Amino acid sequence: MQKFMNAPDTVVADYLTGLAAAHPQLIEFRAEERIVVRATPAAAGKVGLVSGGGSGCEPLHAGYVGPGMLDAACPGEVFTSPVPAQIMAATRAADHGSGVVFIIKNFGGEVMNFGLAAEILSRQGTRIEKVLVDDDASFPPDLSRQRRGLGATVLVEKIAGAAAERGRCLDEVAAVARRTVASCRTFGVALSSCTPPRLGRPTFDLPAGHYEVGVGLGGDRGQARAALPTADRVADVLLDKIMAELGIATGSRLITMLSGLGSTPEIELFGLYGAIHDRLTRSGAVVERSLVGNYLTSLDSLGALLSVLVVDEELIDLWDQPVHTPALRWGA
Amino acid sequence: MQKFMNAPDTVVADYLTGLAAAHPQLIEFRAEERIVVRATPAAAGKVGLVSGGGSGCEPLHAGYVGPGMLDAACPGEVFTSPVPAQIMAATRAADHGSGVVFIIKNFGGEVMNFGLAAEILSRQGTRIEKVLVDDDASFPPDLSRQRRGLGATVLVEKIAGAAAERGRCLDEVAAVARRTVASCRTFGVALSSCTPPRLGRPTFDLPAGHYEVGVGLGGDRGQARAALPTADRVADVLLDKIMAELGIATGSRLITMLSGLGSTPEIELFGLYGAIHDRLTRSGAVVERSLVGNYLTSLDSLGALLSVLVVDEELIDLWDQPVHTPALRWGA
Amino acid sequence: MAEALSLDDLRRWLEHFADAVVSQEATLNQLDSATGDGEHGSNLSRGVAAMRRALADQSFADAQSLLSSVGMAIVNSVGGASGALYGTVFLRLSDAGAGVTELDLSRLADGFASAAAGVSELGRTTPGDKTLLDAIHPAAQALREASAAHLDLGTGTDRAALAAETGRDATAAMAARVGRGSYLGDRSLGHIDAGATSMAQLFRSLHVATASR
Amino acid sequence: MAEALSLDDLRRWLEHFADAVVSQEATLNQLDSATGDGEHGSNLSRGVAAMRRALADQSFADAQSLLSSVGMAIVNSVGGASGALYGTVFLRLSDAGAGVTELDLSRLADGFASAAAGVSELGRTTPGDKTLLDAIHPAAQALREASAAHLDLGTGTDRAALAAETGRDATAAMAARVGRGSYLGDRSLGHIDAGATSMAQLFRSLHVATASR
Ligand SMILES: Nc1ncnc2c1ncn2[C@@H]1O[C@H](COP(=O)(O)OP(=O)(O)O)[C@@H](O)[C@H]1O
Ligand SMILES: Nc1ncnc2c1ncn2[C@@H]1O[C@H](COP(=O)(O)OP(=O)(O)O)[C@@H](O)[C@H]1O
Ligand SMILES: [Mg+2]
Ligand SMILES: [Mg+2]
Ligand SMILES: [Mg+2]
Ligand SMILES: [Mg+2]
Repeated sequence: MQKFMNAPDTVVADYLTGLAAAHPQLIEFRAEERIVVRATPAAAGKVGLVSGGGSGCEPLHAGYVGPGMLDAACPGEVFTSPVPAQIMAATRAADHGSGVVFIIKNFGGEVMNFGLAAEILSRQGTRIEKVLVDDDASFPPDLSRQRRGLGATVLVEKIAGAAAERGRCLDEVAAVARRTVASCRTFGVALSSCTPPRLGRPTFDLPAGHYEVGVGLGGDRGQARAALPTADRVADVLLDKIMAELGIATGSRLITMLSGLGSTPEIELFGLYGAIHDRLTRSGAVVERSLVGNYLTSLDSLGALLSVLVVDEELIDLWDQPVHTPALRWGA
Repeated sequence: MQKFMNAPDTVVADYLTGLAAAHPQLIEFRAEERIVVRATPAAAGKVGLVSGGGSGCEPLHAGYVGPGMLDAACPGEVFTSPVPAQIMAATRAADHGSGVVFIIKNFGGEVMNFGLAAEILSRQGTRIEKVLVDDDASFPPDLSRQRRGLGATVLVEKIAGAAAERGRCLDEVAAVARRTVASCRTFGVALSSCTPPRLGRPTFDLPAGHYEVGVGLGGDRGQARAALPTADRVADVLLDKIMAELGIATGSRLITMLSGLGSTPEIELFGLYGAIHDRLTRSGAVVERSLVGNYLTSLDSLGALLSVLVVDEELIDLWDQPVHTPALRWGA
Repeated sequence: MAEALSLDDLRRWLEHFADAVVSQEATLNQLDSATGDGEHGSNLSRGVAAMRRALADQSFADAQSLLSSVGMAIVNSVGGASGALYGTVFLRLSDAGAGVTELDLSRLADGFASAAAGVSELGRTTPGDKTLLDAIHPAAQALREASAAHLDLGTGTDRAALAAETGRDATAAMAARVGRGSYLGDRSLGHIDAGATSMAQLFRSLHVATASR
Repeated sequence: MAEALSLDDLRRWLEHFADAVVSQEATLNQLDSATGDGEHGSNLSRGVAAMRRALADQSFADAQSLLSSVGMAIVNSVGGASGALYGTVFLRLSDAGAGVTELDLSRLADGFASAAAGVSELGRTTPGDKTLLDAIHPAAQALREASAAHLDLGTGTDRAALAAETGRDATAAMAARVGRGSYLGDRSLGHIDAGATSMAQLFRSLHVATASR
């Protein structure tokens, strides 16, 4: 196994330790509780934002803790959602008296564990709003239960984070988060599997010259395997379902995010983005903002997730608000 | 070849097109001249900064064009330094009447081509200062001619960029750039080779469980091959020569940069950084600032380059000045 | 030979299961990698380690406190889908042990029926979806039938284990409809479900502990 | 058969070299990948394409203008170490063609001696460093000797090509001291240098063009 690693058991803690060491002014890693919190908690009254999920998807989730985004993150083991105790500890750190929004990706483990935590916390009097992220366009709308939470997670955390920072109340923050999810679709492809540290070998084999179409996180295979075409054609595959579902047409205003899956070189990712941008622009849409880089990943998978968010003035304004986290920073 | 790619011939242009599409407010790609310039040129009188080199090292060099860093970049073909005509075009775009600093990595091709361009331009009356970057600590000081230009390139571009933005004159900008090079050392390791698009296969084979020690950019092998140890031990290998040469001791003030080589997942990179940070801190040094991510790469190599810069108040102050480029952004 | 499991018997059951999970960690990861993300064995290994720490407490007053303590230990150590689901299994099963220090076939049947229902509710799943429910559901039914037929404990738990194992094997012919396997559609066919495999082991361990009393 | 190369002969030489480079692109990349970064063939392919575009101009007044035009085309299309060095070779060689439309053995010897010196200066290298200098340097010497011995042009260029090929093969036993190969230290031993290989081809093409006049 070609990895920078001490042992499979320490991978997650080592990552979080290093992340906190590199960003001491932003975040703190509480090893016993296995949570990451802001180095300087937000002021009293701000609605709290908590997210978490399996590790291996870095910079999700700890990389988005900081002013303008999350108050706390609870990273689970590799590809394993966090446990209720962790989620509850993160919620306590994030609760500034005005309630907490959970940003939950639609994976069974996450839904169940955040659900258990929310039930216990609600009984204890904490106000919780659960926002389910299910932007995966690889399943048709009638299979919405299968729709995974993918790139929208990052966009929702940014936008809801800005709304919370502005002093919006719990319901308002949850509402803008849900509106963001509803306006976003993501589609992914993978040119390789990944090697989970404990498994010690790739989750699946992919013959050279092929790729998986419609993947999520966690080293998932896609729903289909096909011969790998040119980047221009991959751009079409990424866009087809997204554009159809979002009804993208002349005048649509968009934020795009193209994330590598962990081992995708920047030269390839931007090359692919050029074709995506070109097709969107030719369709008459206006790309207002874009992010291209490693924003949510699957360990060392080679691949890309394209997210497209249809925006209006309010969402763009929230997007442009300052953010200062390990993985996303502007205006600060 | 598992790559997002249209054809080997279009890889570089596709990348630059996509980079410019994602950052229209920051940069412009001039395809005929094969250069990248700021979307909004700096004001008259600012010293210009130009860098360039083989492509495949993204975000070097085009990713660092923008306020606070470069005025123009001239990316060559993959792993091939730019040609004099490109360098001259970039210089014309970067020259605001106060001369231009060339930031040249110590690779034969770069030294020769920038040298030829500087000779022609100087004869035409352009004031050029050449700053040679040779921070590679894998060769001993008496083999300084072999010392490649590595991570210091990014740090120099940031710091000299801030000095230029502040209105310092040509000699001052060159001087602070040279001082930065002299205070910086880099050491790299690779856990895999990379696959240049035209070669179509990895540059070299590395048996599983081994790594190359003392690598540079361009898919270079290192000077030695060894069994891959734990991340903690790799941190020692990265630090040993750097710390000895820079004389790092109690009270040393440092900026650190740990860059992945293109396909290094963040979870591994930060895990490694934690061990590096820990050893530096235990030695009594103070890590004032740090960058961990993909800042200069070798296509899809798996590996890491560690750069350590010894800083004083002036360098930290220049470091903290606003920067707004595709790959580095703060205070803006 | 008592026709009920004492608290010590329950401990021996869980110890046997823990040993089995640890020794099968790689196999379970392997199975999970065929349709999921390759860490079910590692997840459960963490769970049984936490369970052992919980069982170090020697002061349980009844089967409920022992089993609910195990359930909480699993819920807060495993994570993922299986953590919540296995935790639910033990928490539901614990209800059948309220105020008693022995579980007979009838209580086991009640407890596992409730556990299977809990899995179905929390996981929003039914038998045939290619999950651990495909092992626990038939096992619970076998216990119910064995109890109704007044079979002895050893035979009853063996039938439950056999039913779980049959259910486990049947998952190979199913297309996953929930969980990570469901992303694969028909490509999940031909692979035995990881969670059903560990769940079948839970029943096999129950029988071993019963038979070796 | 004239004992000098006309402008058309020079064109045929360069055409032959261009064809060879294009057909050997993968081989040269392969060689470069053993000790360098695997793109020497692709670099030179770009160079010869630019050279062909330059040669489309039919109006060169003398050998100097033809060869310097080729040199500039290479300098501004190849990049890397080899672009600057090959460009220098042609620019230096062009000096020997000032005001004449034919190059005899004596002028070729002068031109390549100056070209080899140019490589040595620009590359800060000497023979034995495992570079293209190890091909051009002995070839220039062979031309000098052939010219002094008044050998005919065909024999002279053949000796030059043989000398370049011997020099090329000798690079296998050298440890690289400049260029990318130098990062490898002794690990560069056993591999023939890519630049020396293409340079030997330049002389072999010169001989072919000479012999086929
Ligand atoms: N919704 C569900 N209902 C019932 N069982 C499920 C469900 N989702 C997953 N499982 C079971 O959990 C097993 C996987 O567990 P594990 O790998 O530990 O968690 P994860 O699926 O979160 O990676 C599957 O093999 C399946 O038996
Ligand atoms: N300093 C130098 N002096 C002479 N020749 C050199 C020098 N550096 C490199 N070369 C030659 O250039 C060849 C490599 O050319 P190429 O691969 O096109 O450029 P790069 O080395 O920049 O990747 C080497 O095989 C060697 O013959
Ligand atoms: Mg999982
Ligand atoms: Mg090169
Ligand atoms: Mg799993
Ligand atoms: Mg080369």
